[in-house]
Amino acid sequence: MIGAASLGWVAGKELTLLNVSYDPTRELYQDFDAAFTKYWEVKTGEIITIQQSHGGSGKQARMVIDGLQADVVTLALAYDIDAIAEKAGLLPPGWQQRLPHNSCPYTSTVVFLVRKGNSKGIRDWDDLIKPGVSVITPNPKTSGGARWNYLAAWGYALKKFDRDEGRARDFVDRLFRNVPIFDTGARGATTTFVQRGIGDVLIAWENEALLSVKESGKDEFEIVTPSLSILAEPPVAWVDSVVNKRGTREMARAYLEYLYTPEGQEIAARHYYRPRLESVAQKYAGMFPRVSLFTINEVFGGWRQAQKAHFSDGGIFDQIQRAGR
Amino acid sequence: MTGIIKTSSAASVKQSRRGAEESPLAKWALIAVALAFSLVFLLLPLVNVMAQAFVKGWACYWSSLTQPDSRAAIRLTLIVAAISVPLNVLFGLAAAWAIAKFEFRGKSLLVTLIDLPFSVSPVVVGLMFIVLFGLQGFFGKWLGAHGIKIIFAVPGIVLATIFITFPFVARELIPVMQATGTEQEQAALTLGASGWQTFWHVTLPSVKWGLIYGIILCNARAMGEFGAVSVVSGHIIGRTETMPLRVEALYQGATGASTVAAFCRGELAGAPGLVYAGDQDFPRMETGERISGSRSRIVDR
Amino acid sequence: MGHKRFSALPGFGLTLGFTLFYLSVIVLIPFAGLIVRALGLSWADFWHLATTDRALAAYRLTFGASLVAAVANAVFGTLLAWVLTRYEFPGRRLLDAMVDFPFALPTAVAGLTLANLFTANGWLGRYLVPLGISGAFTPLGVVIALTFVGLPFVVRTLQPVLQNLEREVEEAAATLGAGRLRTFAAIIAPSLLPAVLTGFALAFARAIGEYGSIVFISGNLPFKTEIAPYLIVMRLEEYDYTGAIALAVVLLVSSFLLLAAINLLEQWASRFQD
Amino acid sequence: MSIELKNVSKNFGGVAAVNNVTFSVKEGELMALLGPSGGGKTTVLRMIAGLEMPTAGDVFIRGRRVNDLSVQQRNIGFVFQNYALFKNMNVFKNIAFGLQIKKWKRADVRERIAELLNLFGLEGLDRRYPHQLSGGQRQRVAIARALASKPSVLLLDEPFGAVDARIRQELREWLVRLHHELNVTTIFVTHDQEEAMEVADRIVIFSRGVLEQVGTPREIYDQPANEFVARFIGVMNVLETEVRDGKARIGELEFPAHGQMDGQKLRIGFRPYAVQISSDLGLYQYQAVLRHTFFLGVLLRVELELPSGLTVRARMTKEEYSHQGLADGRRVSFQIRQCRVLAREEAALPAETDLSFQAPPLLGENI
Repeated sequence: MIGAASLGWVAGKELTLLNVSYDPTRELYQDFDAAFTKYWEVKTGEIITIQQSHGGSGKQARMVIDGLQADVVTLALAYDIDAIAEKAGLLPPGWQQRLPHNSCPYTSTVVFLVRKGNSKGIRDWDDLIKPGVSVITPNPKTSGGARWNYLAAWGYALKKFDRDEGRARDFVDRLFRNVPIFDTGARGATTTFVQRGIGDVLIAWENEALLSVKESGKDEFEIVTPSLSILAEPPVAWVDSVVNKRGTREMARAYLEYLYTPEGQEIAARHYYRPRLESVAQKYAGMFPRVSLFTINEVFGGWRQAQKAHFSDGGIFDQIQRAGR
Repeated sequence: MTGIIKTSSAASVKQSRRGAEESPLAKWALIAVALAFSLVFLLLPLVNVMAQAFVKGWACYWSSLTQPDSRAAIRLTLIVAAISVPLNVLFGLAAAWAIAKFEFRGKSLLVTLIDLPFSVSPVVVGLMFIVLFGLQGFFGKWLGAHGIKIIFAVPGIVLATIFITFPFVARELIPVMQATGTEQEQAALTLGASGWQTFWHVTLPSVKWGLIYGIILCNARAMGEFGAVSVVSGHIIGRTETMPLRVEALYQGATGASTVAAFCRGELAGAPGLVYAGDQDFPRMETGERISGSRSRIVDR
Repeated sequence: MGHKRFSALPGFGLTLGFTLFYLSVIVLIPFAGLIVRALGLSWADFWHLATTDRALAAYRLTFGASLVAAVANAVFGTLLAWVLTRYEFPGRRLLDAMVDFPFALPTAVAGLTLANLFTANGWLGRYLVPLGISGAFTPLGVVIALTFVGLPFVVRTLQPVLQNLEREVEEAAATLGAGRLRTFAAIIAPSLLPAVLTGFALAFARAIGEYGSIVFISGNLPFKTEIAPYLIVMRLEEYDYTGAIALAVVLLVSSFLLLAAINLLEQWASRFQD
Repeated sequence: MSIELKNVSKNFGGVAAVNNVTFSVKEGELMALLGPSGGGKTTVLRMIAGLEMPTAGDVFIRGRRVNDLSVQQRNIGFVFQNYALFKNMNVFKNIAFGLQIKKWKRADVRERIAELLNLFGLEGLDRRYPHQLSGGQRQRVAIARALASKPSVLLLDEPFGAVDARIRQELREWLVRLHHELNVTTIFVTHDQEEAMEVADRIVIFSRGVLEQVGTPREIYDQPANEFVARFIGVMNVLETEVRDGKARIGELEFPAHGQMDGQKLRIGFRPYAVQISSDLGLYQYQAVLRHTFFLGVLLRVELELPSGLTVRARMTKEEYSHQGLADGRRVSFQIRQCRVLAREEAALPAETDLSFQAPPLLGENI
């Protein structure tokens, strides 16, 4: 074991930055890292290597808690970064106030992907609870993306039934009865729908849906935008205890701030994430349809509450699952 | 003296076995059932993997192979296998020697413990190492303070791989060593050989094919392990991604073409095993023949 | 050669010592870590975490599907081993080589491939699904995946035994008037039994722990197609370490008991061997 | 003395396999360890080799106590029952193994092996593997391998056990010739008394871990130390008699009792050749009917039934049989010229053998 330990490298020796992110951002950060490396070299003369790690958002957060030396985390939900703050104390509880827009440099939303022709006539959330409609969405317990999907449906139902929790719950219950398969992650669900041809509709992140349509051509899939959806806000943060130890705080902060610059926003938009910066948003307006969006804070009072009420062990989602068996 | 002594064994080897053989109907029915089963559980999956891999042709295969990150993953996988397989071989030889050649109390408990990693879920394996070495684990704080990385680094991947492939060599060797008995070793001792000499010149050659087969299985599993390694790897692209993780990453990476690329790599990760599988047919048959051959000779006497 | 007396053979202390050391470092210490963590829980908490109705449903599926798959492997694996060792037919060597394929294929790829085959538009699914046989995203899918990963264990355990089986004994049975079936039941089956049990045990044990291939083919619906290892992953995703550890300990202890029981069974079954 | 065992015992897990055995083997002697299976003879051989350690007692080779020497240091040649040839090595390598271990020069090894191949009639087989050899060839390779580095003693465990009867006879003669030629102290284990009698200079007889007798074949045959030896070697009529009026009696038969007390039970044994038969009913003391005749070649054996129902076995030559005009069913007279009191195991013998005149049927009927 002593011999093996010598193979592990000692932190802080090389100019590297580890960005621990979630699955669908792989291509986004490949481009962004290249841009930032160039920017940093011009600015400081330092040549840096940015390492990426991708996986399910919750799993990635857990690895950081367990000691993965992430300089920055760019995850799907604020809840996951909160967990890092709470369970391991690696960054302060107020991390979300350190960067603009609640530390969410880009946003997305939840839309529907249907097969060409839309034979089941899916227009809005109400169509998803009809009997005989097969809905594909990953497991909210294991996928951050799926939690956005679930909360979007819940938020729609709350509005529709005038904040009647019982009826909203019945709505979501019926929706999940139409789900034949729980993939563990968003990409798995996309594959199930796109490659295997299972299901009539895929509830997906907008960026995933746009990517699928682009990859397989417009003649196979259509995007359906619901009347109301959630503003998905993937947050970013540097991990204080790691950057302090490795002496990379400056670089990590600059890396995240670069996301808010026009260059960073361009890259995000090119990868189908909705930019925050008005000028860039204007430029790419044609790509993102207008949807009325609600935020998680407005409807659920923030991630912590949403997580506790819906996704904790024995929470509403578990109760729905148990009732539906 | 020469020539007087001839055994009649040759004459008795080939005999008609009509009375002790199935009817042709039963025989072909059995073959048909076996083939049907193999079609569903072996041939079709194999062909499917191949078909997926080559659906976009060699270009895709080649490009997914030559990406720098893929090359790094291949290198890491080879390193991990190069560490874990020899260690498990060493263990397998020692365990098989102790278990096959000696009687002692608690032997069956030991055998059960050796089998145990077979049945432990890779997820649990990963969890165990996290409980030990994770930042919140038993040694996490100490390791962190000393700058030693085990999980989310190569040592953790090696440990998980060793655990997963732990029983393969021992499991192959124990029955073979038991079958060969100890007379040859004793003969070597009477001829003046030391313990090591006996082991190298007599024991090792006589279990050669069992050992090779065990190494092949161990290696295939070491290079193919996904679950446990996934938990402890950290998935840092180009640094702690092994081939199977890379397969998954490519599968998750983007829809469409990349999935195909993922299958390319899946096929690639499987390929060494298959090559071995084809090769091992010969040695294993030979071992079988040798063992059965020596038995029938004993019966002849 | 009934009893073994090898006092002259060297290396017992060295090899057993190394075996125990290595076993401790690689297997026992990690186990101990997990168990110690579990001991940190009160018994009531542990019991509660380990026996939620969801967990019970997952155990049922995990152990049930593993059992079915191991039985299927014991039957068809024995048949396959028999056909491979006893008969000569075109493609025999190819088939023999293919038996190791499930070993060699990374489990995740195996799961994807099997799901590909059995979904409604897959090569097999397009014929089976109209018949009402869904091999993907159902408990049957779990059984299929587990059968696939466990197959080589039975075949490879049985082949050498079948090769070493003395044909004279079967011939003796034939000369005594036994028909082929009778010979098989009375003579061949008992001498194969220990090896079949070994193969069964290995396939079963492997099936209980299997994860990679199942998550892609099972559908992972709670109470329906959710296996215990997946539930552990889910507990981890909820940052619920204690819940995950409780489940892991249940799996560990049951597979240990199972292996120990099967080892005893093997000893009993091989009581006629020398 | 080439080899000496002094008060050697060996226990396996509390069971005594060898119990307080003492004997010695002279330089150049060909010694057989004889006894029924499970008698402890193989254990004795393995203790001499160093494959087992004695629980108590000392083993000496050429006057040197070797208890603490490992098997490698004892310079012995050992031939295993199933030969234990190295399956992965050809004949040449098998024989060369011990020489290479002892760091012989390559040329010397070649020369020695050529010599051995010639001596053992194995020329041209040096590239063959064990599975390509016949049983007899394998045995000779095993012996050649054991002898290659000129050990001080050659030990063979059941050397003829694994070959068929015809070859066994050839091998016996060959072993005797080989022994004469090489004159190396040789000990072999066998359960076949005929083999031991024919081949060995001297025989050690074991039963249940106890040494029963040591002696030349002649001594053992003529003067068995006890009933076990007597019955194990050759055929013997054994009778349980009771002393009355100063004579040991059973049925019509009476034997000298050498001053034993009346009422004393004595077991009396005599060899078939000690029985003299005549067709003249008046010639000898006892009368009987000739029941069966067994032709064994030059010799034949007859079974005599006494009026009381006792059966006695006798042996005679063919010439004598025809000279006397004997045939099954004829009445004859006979006498017993020589008998022994079998002192040992009086009480231990099971009851049903009381009236048995039969020796164990497997034993050499033609002696």
